Amino acid sequence: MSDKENRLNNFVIRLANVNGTGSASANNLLMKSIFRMGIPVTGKNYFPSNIQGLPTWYEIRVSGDGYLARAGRTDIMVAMNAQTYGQDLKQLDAGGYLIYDSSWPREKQFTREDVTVLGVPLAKMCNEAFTNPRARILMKNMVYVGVLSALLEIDEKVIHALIEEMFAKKEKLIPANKQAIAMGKEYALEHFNCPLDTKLKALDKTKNHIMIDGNTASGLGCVYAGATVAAWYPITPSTTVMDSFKSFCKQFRENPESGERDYCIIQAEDELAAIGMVLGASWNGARAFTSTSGPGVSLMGEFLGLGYFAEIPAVLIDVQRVGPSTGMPTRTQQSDIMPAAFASHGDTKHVVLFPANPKECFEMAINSFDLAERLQTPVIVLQDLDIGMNDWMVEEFNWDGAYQPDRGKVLNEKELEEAAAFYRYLDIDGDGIAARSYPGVHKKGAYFLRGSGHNKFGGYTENSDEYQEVLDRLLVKWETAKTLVPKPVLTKAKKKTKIGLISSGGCDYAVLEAMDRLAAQNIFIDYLRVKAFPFTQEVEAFIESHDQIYVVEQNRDAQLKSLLILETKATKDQLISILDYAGMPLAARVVVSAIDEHLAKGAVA
Amino acid sequence: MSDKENRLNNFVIRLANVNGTGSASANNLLMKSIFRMGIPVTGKNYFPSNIQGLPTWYEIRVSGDGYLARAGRTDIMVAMNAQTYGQDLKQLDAGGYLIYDSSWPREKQFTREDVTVLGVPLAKMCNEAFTNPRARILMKNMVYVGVLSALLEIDEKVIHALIEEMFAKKEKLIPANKQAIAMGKEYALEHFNCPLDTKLKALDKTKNHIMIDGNTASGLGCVYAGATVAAWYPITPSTTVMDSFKSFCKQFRENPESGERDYCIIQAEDELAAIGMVLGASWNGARAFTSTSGPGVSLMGEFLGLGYFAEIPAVLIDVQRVGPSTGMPTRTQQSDIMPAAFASHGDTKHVVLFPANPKECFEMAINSFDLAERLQTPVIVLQDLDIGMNDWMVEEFNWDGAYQPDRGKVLNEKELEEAAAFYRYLDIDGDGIAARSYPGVHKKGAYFLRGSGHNKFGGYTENSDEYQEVLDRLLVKWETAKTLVPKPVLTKAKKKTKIGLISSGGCDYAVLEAMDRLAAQNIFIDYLRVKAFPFTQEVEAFIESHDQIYVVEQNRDAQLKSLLILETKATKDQLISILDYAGMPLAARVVVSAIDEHLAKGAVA
Amino acid sequence: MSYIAKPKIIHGGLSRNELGLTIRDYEGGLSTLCAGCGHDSVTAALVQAFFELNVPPHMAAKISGIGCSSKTTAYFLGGSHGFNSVHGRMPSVATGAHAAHGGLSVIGISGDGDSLSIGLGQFGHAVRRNLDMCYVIENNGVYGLTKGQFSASADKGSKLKKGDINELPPLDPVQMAIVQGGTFVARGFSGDKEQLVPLLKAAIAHKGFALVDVISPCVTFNDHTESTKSYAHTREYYHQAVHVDYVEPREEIKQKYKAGEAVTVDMHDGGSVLLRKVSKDYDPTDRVSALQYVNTRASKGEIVTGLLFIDEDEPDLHTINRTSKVPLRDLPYEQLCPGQKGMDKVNARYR
Amino acid sequence: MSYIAKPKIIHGGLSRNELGLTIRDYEGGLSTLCAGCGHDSVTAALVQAFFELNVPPHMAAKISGIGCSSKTTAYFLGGSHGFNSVHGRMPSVATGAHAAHGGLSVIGISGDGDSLSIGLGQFGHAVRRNLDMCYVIENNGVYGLTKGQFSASADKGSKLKKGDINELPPLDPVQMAIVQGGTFVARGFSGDKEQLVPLLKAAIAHKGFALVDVISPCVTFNDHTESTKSYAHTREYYHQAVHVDYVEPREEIKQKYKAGEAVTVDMHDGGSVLLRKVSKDYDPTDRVSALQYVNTRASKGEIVTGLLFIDEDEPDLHTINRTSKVPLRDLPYEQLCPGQKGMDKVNARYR
Ligand SMILES: Cc1ncc(C[n+]2csc(CCOP(=O)(O)OP(=O)(O)O)c2C)c(N)n1
Ligand SMILES: Cc1ncc(C[n+]2csc(CCOP(=O)(O)OP(=O)(O)O)c2C)c(N)n1
Ligand code: SF4
Ligand code: SF4
Ligand SMILES: [Mg+2]
Ligand SMILES: [Mg+2]
Repeated sequence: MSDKENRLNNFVIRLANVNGTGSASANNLLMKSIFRMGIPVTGKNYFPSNIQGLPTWYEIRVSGDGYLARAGRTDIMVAMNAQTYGQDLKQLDAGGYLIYDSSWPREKQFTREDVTVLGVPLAKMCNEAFTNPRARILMKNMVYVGVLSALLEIDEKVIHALIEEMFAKKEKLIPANKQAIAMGKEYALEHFNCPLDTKLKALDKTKNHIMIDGNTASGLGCVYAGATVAAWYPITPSTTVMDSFKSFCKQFRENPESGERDYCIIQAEDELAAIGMVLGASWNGARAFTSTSGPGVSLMGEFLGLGYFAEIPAVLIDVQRVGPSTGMPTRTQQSDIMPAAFASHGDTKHVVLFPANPKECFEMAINSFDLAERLQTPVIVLQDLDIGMNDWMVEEFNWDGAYQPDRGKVLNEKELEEAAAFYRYLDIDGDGIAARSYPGVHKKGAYFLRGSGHNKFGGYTENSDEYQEVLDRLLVKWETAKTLVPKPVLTKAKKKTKIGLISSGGCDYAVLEAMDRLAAQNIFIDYLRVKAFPFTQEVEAFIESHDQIYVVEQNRDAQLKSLLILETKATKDQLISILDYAGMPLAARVVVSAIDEHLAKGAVA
Repeated sequence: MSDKENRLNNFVIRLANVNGTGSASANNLLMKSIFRMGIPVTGKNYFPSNIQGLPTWYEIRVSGDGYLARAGRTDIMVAMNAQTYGQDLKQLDAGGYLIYDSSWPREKQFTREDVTVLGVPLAKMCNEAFTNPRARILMKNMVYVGVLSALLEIDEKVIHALIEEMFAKKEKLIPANKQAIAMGKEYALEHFNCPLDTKLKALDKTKNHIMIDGNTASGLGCVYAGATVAAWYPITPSTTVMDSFKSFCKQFRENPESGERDYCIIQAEDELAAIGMVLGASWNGARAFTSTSGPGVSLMGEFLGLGYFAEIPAVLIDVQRVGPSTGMPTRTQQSDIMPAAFASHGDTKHVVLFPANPKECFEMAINSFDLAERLQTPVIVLQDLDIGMNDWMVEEFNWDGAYQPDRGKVLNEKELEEAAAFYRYLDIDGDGIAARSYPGVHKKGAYFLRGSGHNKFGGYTENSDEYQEVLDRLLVKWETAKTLVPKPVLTKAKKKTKIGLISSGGCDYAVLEAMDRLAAQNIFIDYLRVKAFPFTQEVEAFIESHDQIYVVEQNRDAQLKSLLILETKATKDQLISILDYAGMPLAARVVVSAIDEHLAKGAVA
Repeated sequence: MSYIAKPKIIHGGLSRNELGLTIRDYEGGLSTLCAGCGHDSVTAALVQAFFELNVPPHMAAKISGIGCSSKTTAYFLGGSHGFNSVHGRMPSVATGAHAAHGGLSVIGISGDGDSLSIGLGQFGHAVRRNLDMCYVIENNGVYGLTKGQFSASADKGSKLKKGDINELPPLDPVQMAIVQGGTFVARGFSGDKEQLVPLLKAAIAHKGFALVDVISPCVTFNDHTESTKSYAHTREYYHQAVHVDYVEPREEIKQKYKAGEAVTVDMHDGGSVLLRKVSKDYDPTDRVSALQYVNTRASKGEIVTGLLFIDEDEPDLHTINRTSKVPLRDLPYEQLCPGQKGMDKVNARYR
Repeated sequence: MSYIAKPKIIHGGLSRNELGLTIRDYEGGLSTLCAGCGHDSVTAALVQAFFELNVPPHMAAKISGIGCSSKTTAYFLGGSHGFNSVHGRMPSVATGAHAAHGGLSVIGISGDGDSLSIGLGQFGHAVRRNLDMCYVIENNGVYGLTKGQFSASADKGSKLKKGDINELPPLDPVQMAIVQGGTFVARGFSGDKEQLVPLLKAAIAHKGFALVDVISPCVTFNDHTESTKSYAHTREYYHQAVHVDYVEPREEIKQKYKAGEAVTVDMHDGGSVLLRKVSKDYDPTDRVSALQYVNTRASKGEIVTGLLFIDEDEPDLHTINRTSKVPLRDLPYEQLCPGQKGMDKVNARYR
């Protein structure tokens, strides 16, 4: 919790809006202005599973120190939604500021002594200044940004530049927007003590950085990976992965003269069809992927098992929302870990990647194709909604021009021509992977792929030994996978310690912040962030060298911990769960207090 | 392995046929005759995933001592299939007998010194005796049964009685079949030294027993459970569950006058629809179920998650075949344990039952409805193909007239009328279960069911606390489930021991036999057969009281062991896997040699 | 925004139906859809239809899939059980619910995405089974809830706001239902309540599967000028092929029409449907004729509406199954369990 | 039993096609189907069609679902890649495969269970997308591989050996495909190879989705007297509505017909299809007319066969997508990756 002293460049603004009222671009403008002032910042959108009329919140964390996780506190509340006013007021931390539309009187019960309430007659001001009814609604948002620009001391030039970029294609909207900003600013300067103690001061910490969401980065990664076929069915919160892929393909993969496209995106009739298309395309030699969320993964189970057993590459990006069932489609969770790892009936295991930020979303999109083709198996990228849908500050993307995709063992025309014989499932070099061939390349390459029992030569079988030989080889391949998947990231404590912490994906920001806070309490913990399943030897080594390991994850059933127990040498006692799964991104305080508590108990016992 | 001395009532006959040639009824006649002679016996069908023309085997184990698992040996081979002759000859144990059709000369390479070959010109005999071409094919089977009746000394009266029962509705076929039997018998008496050392002697051990397969018993159980709605999609090896339910419903649930049916069976368009229908029917107050196999379970994932989260009873009988993917549809495995327990995305856990024999298939069909309705959740009965599709000797079924179905917490018209208010998801008594209401009963009962976020009052929510409250209550319910599911069966060793063994389902027969064999080697092991997931306190107690526990199961990835590790206090070291998963039913020797080997290693180490 | 609460106070002047209920008793929770969404009008029409049909709310069962359209089951018949299932699978849930108790009035709400993309298979099979239910597709040519992608009912040449043009032919639920053996096939428009209410009433009264495909514009994503599912476009190409009046069991058919002008079809509930055709070369009780008519008009870009085909004589699921008169879920256990006597027979068979 | 091996020896006298291949080069593994199964005849017709069309075997891709019918992809074109996928989902796999490389001849084999029950949705969407493939349904009215349950194509009143009678209307893939925007819709009979081979050839040559629904009796479960999918019944109610001849690109159309008697449709591969109609009141190049004709005849119990509808002008999936001429899977990585230059643009956008 912040106290008055350190609110400079260190606070949280929460903006309570109604969805469909155009607040998104104003809020984004606000966040982006701070970023352009060189101050580390994140913006999170808590939106309803609905199109118009329900409450939505935008949360901006400003952190000069660069902590970007959900803070779990609110210093400034912009309460624009009458429906949630009471709740919003309650959520404001003591000492905070509440900005509201004072055009109408507030209800009495909604007051608090320990916060400062700043009323701005937003509706009145806009009704006076603008005539178009839609503009009257939209401009209220710009006015409160103006108010905040005075209260927080946002650089006006930065705001103006951003407005000009925003409306580059609709230039005539620029003056009105600037006017609204000015109205807000003037009102604040006139009526309030500006700036507040909670305010900004330009830094130089965002140079060479961009603000991007994970899904956009994933789509971009698929372009750079050389994916050409994408099949999908719309579902929140993964839809923007495909939106991104499409928009970058339009930008980079269309022949400006002929209009020819070097990609094919198919909006499938459902998720079963989408993954079927991916398998068909991969079998036929294209890099192909789909994106979906939990319900889609459930529907893809049968096909994923086929991919595993018949050894077809496939990439699936699962942007995880809150389950089970339809759950809360616009809230974050990490509850598809086990379902993804073991999707499908029978003995199946899938390679899973856990990106922790948009940069990794980009990188792992590329990794996933390399792994899927090298290992000839489905690879699932498990993205948290919080990473996928929200804007994060990451280093600029740079491209390694030397990168060449790893297409795995694929025999080309010449190799097939020269081969004495080609057997699809014959592992020659002991890594558990046999060479494949694409249709239409050479007559010797023809083979028959099936999800039913087959022997190592690719023939149909109901013979026990032949069947088992193939199934067992897949375990050899699993061992190979362990050597190929991305290695974990180790963040060593400042002091040597036997206490460890393992986490993955979107928990990273909060855990890193928590580690610092704990260190300040003289609690030192080594932190290992796993980036993939199966676990590599580094994970084993970490487990071996720590007596007690916290496993932090965002699901109820300790799914990551379960995988660690099942697939590493970790003993059950060694691992202690810290679970947080109510749909909000993880906050450092959750981790800190869980560890404090656990250690305190241990001290007593 | 048997030696000459003890082959009296103790041997295995294997009959190698071509499918579609009518061997099934002859083989069944043979097996049934032995049963009627009072000698314990089992019959197993190893059939191809095909309708006509491929190899199929029938295996009869005769065991005066009552061991009914697959023996893993062959004492008498009836080699009727030219395609597999070589393989069949090889499979015969030394000292065994090979019976073949000597109408045509055998190929030279197919001979062995250590077995006795008995040629019978079956085709010739039938071509001479019968004129109808189909009869010539069919009767060959009856002739070899006749041959065996002489070699093994099968009671002729028993065979005749069975033939009369078999053809009760086609009486005119009786003489020809009896003739064929007689032909075989005469030929054998004339040409061979009858009886063999490998032979039968009537006992009194099958009184009050029946021979029935697990799927038939399951279907019957659903009738006795009071299930009225069934929805399914055909799939091997579960189809006969629904065939059985249908045939018993026809027998017991149709009004002979009006033709009115007290049931409704819907052949759905696929498995997604089948489980959807079950959920719809259960929600509307009927006992409803579906039957399927692995691929169907994969397809049902999304709906199962809805059932879990929205708390709708449902019964699913999964007859497990070999996975992954299409796998080997006519071979047995236990590889849907984890996929069933954790079906669907998000944090879900399902109640799973493991019947070990047809009697339990019957009982657990009933349990499953009681549990599903009491716990308001899907219950999955995991049957092994070997139990479901093969004939087993079990005690006659008796019906407890006092049984009343447990319909769980359902408010009736009067209760609703009197209730101040009704909230679907409000747990009043702390067992994690809230009362439900059926549509059409009372206006106060109306509620809105959804798989999206809901609070305890049944209202839609995207609020973290409200959501978590509901999700956490499901864990309370999970604890309640542990107190309600069937308790495990403990078979104590003759001597006190710290070594235990845990297994489930169809492994039971082989494990029991193995325990006896190990005891004969002075190795004493307590054996606990779990009947359900989640595990009850008895399972915990067993784990606590044994240092070292073998976990025997028929899958590659140690799925039962994984559940034990994740959901009990067992340590990982404590559990030692014995895995057998190539599609054949478990044989005792596999268990014995694995344990012998493991103990030997331990002794050395 | 439609979240602004309508007062739930019953005005003295509100008329009551035969059950003594007012129309308010047929309303549901507050809509959270966009202001102007066509679906809200369908909701209102359903409220009216059930009110006028005197269905006790608790005797109806509302079942839906996922989508803005599917959400609407929460906005009408607050006194009924509702089941908001999973995407595209409403038909199967409805089938099971109806199997358990054939006496409830099953009303299924779906969208074009829900029924024609992911749910295309279940839709066809519900039609084929002649499941006794009223099946409403709130058809807007897009996936509203996931922000406006084309659905399979999008017309060729229709353009999204973002610029994408649909180049695939539309799947027309009306034509498909006729071809798949549907027994009641209708199309309405959310903007024409006068036509929609009687269509819905007839559909609810129909014994068998009654499809009502309602063009229901999505104001947020598909109501612009280049859309063919907009209010404006629908109004322009809208063609009422058959006027329908549902006549209550006790009511008399008052209007008289000349021969050939009107057809009366008796419904299983004792009421009847009066069909007034606009076009002569078309018989809505003849499948071949209906299909030809709709297909021809559709190929010309016309949006043909009305009760386009009806066959009141085909057996529904329960009739085919010969299900007991007492709803299955209400049969006493004693009647369902064969007891020891049954067991003896079983044992004898397997001995 | 069909497992008895045919010798793979090439007789000196076997004729060779333009590629110098004999018909044996188009055969596959030995069939494991029941002796007499209709599917084996379809397999033989496919072998012939590909042979006559001079398709290099490795340039075809065989894709199927699950069922006896779907197994047959292993029994023809042993020199092609085969993909025996999961039940009912062949269309999606074919879609992906075709997306990756539009230059392969995609041949999909399915059953009535595979396409009309579990696969009904995918089937409809493949039709709608005008996926360039030849889609064969080996239609026997039952699920052969699971031992003879009714499928959704079973006719009303058809009876199983065990006595069950089907009381639901059949789903007719031909009518559905016409309604769903199909561009090539044909029906054949496994017992009439003379008709089937040219139908298949035309279907393979068609640019777009070509449905060939083949009545293919299941001798084991559905070939008895009370079946409407038996050899005998099909022969009796069989009606050739349109004779079709596929004419190779270089061949000349030799026969001459009177005006109105025959229609020539030019195919995208340069060949053409010659249609001779039996009935005058029917134009197989007009969707409305074709639908009406088939629907009318079907309602009378007739099994109408031939190339029932064709439209060679609709764009297929790749045309709509404007996919590059070079197959996607063969594009060099350098062309696909925007490199650092692209990255700079991206960074600029998100700064
Ligand atoms: C299995 C699954 N896939 C995708 C989604 C995401 N989704 C929700 S609604 C919807 C489409 C809704 O379209 P439609 O049925 O036309 O309803 P509308 O919103 O247009 O009324 C989709 C794709 C989902 N909920 N479940
Ligand atoms: C998901 C799934 N469900 C069910 C099955 C079982 N199954 C195999 S083939 C088949 C039906 C085949 O019928 P059809 O497509 O008509 O082929 P036919 O055997 O008649 O040629 C079924 C239900 C399966 N393999 N997979
Ligand atoms: S998005 Fe479209 S369909 Fe959904 S509520 Fe808004 S207007 Fe209606
Ligand atoms: S069961 Fe029927 S469909 Fe299958 S192979 Fe035999 S005849 Fe053909
Ligand atoms: Mg829609
Ligand atoms: Mg079939």
